[in-house]
Amino acid sequence: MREMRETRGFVLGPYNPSPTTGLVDVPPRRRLTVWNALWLIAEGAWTILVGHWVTLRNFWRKKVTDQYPHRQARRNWLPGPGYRGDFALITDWKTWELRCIACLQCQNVCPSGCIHITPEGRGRERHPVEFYIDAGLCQYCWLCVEVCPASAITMTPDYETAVDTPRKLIRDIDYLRTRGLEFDDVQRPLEAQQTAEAEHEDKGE
Amino acid sequence: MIADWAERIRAFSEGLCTRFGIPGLLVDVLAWIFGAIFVLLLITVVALAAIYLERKVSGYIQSRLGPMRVGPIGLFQTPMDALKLLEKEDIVPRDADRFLHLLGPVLLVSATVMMFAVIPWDVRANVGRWLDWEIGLLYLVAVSGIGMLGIVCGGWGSNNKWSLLGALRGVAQLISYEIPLVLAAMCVVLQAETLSLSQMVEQQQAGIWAWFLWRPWLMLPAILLLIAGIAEVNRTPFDIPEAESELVAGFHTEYSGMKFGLFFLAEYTHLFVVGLLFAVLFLGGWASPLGGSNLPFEGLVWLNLKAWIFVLIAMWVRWTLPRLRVDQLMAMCWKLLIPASFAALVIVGVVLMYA
Amino acid sequence: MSLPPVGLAHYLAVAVLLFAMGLFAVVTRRHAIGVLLGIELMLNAASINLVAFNRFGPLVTVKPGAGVDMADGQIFALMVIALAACEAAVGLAIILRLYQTLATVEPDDADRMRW
Amino acid sequence: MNLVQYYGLTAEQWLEYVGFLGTAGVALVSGLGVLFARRVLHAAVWLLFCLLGVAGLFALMGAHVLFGVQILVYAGAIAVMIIFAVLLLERATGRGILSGNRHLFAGVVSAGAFVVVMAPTLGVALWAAGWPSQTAPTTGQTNVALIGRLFLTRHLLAFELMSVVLLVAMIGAIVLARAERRSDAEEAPEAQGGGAAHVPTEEARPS
Repeated sequence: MREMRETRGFVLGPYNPSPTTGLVDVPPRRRLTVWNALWLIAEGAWTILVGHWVTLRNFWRKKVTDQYPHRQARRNWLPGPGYRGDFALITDWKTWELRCIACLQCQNVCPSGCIHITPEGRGRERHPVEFYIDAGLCQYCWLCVEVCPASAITMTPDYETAVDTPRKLIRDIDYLRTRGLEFDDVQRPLEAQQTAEAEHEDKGE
Repeated sequence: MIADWAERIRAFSEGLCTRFGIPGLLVDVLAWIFGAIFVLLLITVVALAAIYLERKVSGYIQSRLGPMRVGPIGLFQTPMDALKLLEKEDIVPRDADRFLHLLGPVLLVSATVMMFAVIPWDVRANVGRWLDWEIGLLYLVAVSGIGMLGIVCGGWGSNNKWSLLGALRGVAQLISYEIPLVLAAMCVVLQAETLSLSQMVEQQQAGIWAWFLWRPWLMLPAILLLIAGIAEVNRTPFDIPEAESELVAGFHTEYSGMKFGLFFLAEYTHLFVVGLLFAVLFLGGWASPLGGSNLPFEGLVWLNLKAWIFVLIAMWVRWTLPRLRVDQLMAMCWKLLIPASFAALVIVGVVLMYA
Repeated sequence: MSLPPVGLAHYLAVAVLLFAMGLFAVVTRRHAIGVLLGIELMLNAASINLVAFNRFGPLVTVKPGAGVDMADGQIFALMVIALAACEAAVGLAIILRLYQTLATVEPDDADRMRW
Repeated sequence: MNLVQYYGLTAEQWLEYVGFLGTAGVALVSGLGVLFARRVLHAAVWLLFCLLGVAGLFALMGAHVLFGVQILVYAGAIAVMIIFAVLLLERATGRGILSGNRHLFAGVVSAGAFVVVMAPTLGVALWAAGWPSQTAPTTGQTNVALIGRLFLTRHLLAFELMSVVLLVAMIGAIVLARAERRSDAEEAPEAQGGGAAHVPTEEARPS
């Protein structure tokens, strides 16, 4: 039988206090004789030595650090599915134009207001002439991608988005189009892409 | 005969004196000044090297590479960080006690620097040859006690509860661990029958087997000094005063800029001094483990080598063991180390009396 | 004009000034810890005196030229330091106790035993 | 080479003079700091520097052991203890402790009277030719060995008494400063077994 006890001072052994009560589950105390105490000290010293042996082994082991921009252990490394990197506007593969229909839903839904679109034309002719995304404002919440009826906007897995001036954080339409052409939308999560395609077809494009 | 480079420095300052017509007695003053410059350069280099080494060792132990970017293998990372600290703004909290806030790092660093005064670097070579004191060890212990006041002043002066808690814990820890440290050192004093550090070294000069470490009755004090020394510089198994997970950064939470840098400097310099002390007490100080030899600067090299080995061991311990809890820390000191050090003192006394 | 070399009188002068400062602090301080600080100053002045007389005083010239091992003044000063440690510990304990019982730390307010 | 044969002092005496002025200056200036610091905490810190200055004076007088002990015990322990007490009281009272003066007139009179009585000493130090200051001829014994030997031979009784006094003072200080605890906190931990509701807190104690 173990009992819950308040502990004081030096508790020998791996007894962790309960996070709720702060009490420790301690086995009933045996009398601490001199030999017992010496044995405990020896045991503790041995465990400490074992720990040092482990760290010493790791010290000589091959290092796992990838010195990324200078030396890349794995070329063309891509993050896992669902990674939200740089933005892109997707070009339709049939008409060779942007899929975007300038419905301004992404601009409206964006919580940080980082999208700015200037539309032009009416009906089927409606398209954006200017499309700005401020990457410095964006919080990568994915809402614009969710809301887009044309599946025109996405985030590519490109993680090398560092720039040297804040102005370059504002992506304009040419940049976004180029990104879309470079990455297409193959990197989107597959199911999301398929459902988007299906919906697009259903609307009778 | 060991080439006495201290004599060369002295000869150099004598030359300066005759050149500029300075009276002969001031040769000693000049030698002190040279010694002080030597120590100041040394602590800068030592602190930078120790911080670099710490980063590398921690990285290697965790299968990382550590700093690699600035300089050949990251060698310039620490100087660059020091430069960054120098140019950073010095922020003092609004309701802080400015006097004490400034006094904290100053006291800590000056205590650490003062400890170098009695270290025997080579045969008859201390700072300016004057401070080969009969009370060397007493001086060392006494001066290290002043650093504790720096912690209190810094912790209280920043008007922050984390700082205050860190300072209180730190002082409690330092006062407690000073007892086993001093008692373990007293065992060596019993063996050497002197308080002067250079005389202790002279008794261990004959080679590696003359070191005090190999006397069986002095092994327990050596272990105690190792543990208490690591605790004395607030390093990780004992870094309760700056426990990041509980107190933000302990007593230097509210420090920035060069004052923070001074805390860092003091920490690593203090570590090195404790290494030097350990080397002098147990590892033969500047004496070569091969016995007598006569290369120039040899003593300096040997002493540094031994001290750096201690520093490396301290880093190894730091990156292996987790932090103790406050009560565990104090219990370990008062229930384990202090009785053990008293026992060691008695054992050494009895052995030396009947041996 | 010739300046006297540093001797007994110089150290005694420092001790006099320190003692006067301590006396002033003891008499005027409102706060008990301030009084304690004054006492420490006075004790230090006394031990400076002891050591100075040991160093420069007539004791060392009992056997001129022979060399005497006389460190009685230093021993007295060491005892002064030890007693100062006791005094500070007990004094601070009393002050803390005073605060716990009377909620004051001013020695003038602790006048319960007066009547 | 005889650059400093001024004022009838040799170079060594000049060196001693400079050292003396430096350490005495530290001691006296920080003594004034103790007097005029507004907060008791600052006064305690000034006291620390004053103690260090006095330690320097000891070292100048060749009392090396005393120098070490002064720094170790006075600066390292007593000053820390006083600062700790001030911190505790400031936490307890919740405000900074100012060192207000009360009997200013009495203080000025008593200290002034003391200085006036002792004025000849000051005069001797500053203007007169000085008392003959013999330095102790030594037998080559170090200060450490000398003091150790004296402690264990001539002053043995005082030494032992001192240790007893220290012990008594330590116990007395602990007994005095200890707050009254509630009775259940005094009990052995076995008596509180199974009491998950009982979580001892620091706030339960007074102040």
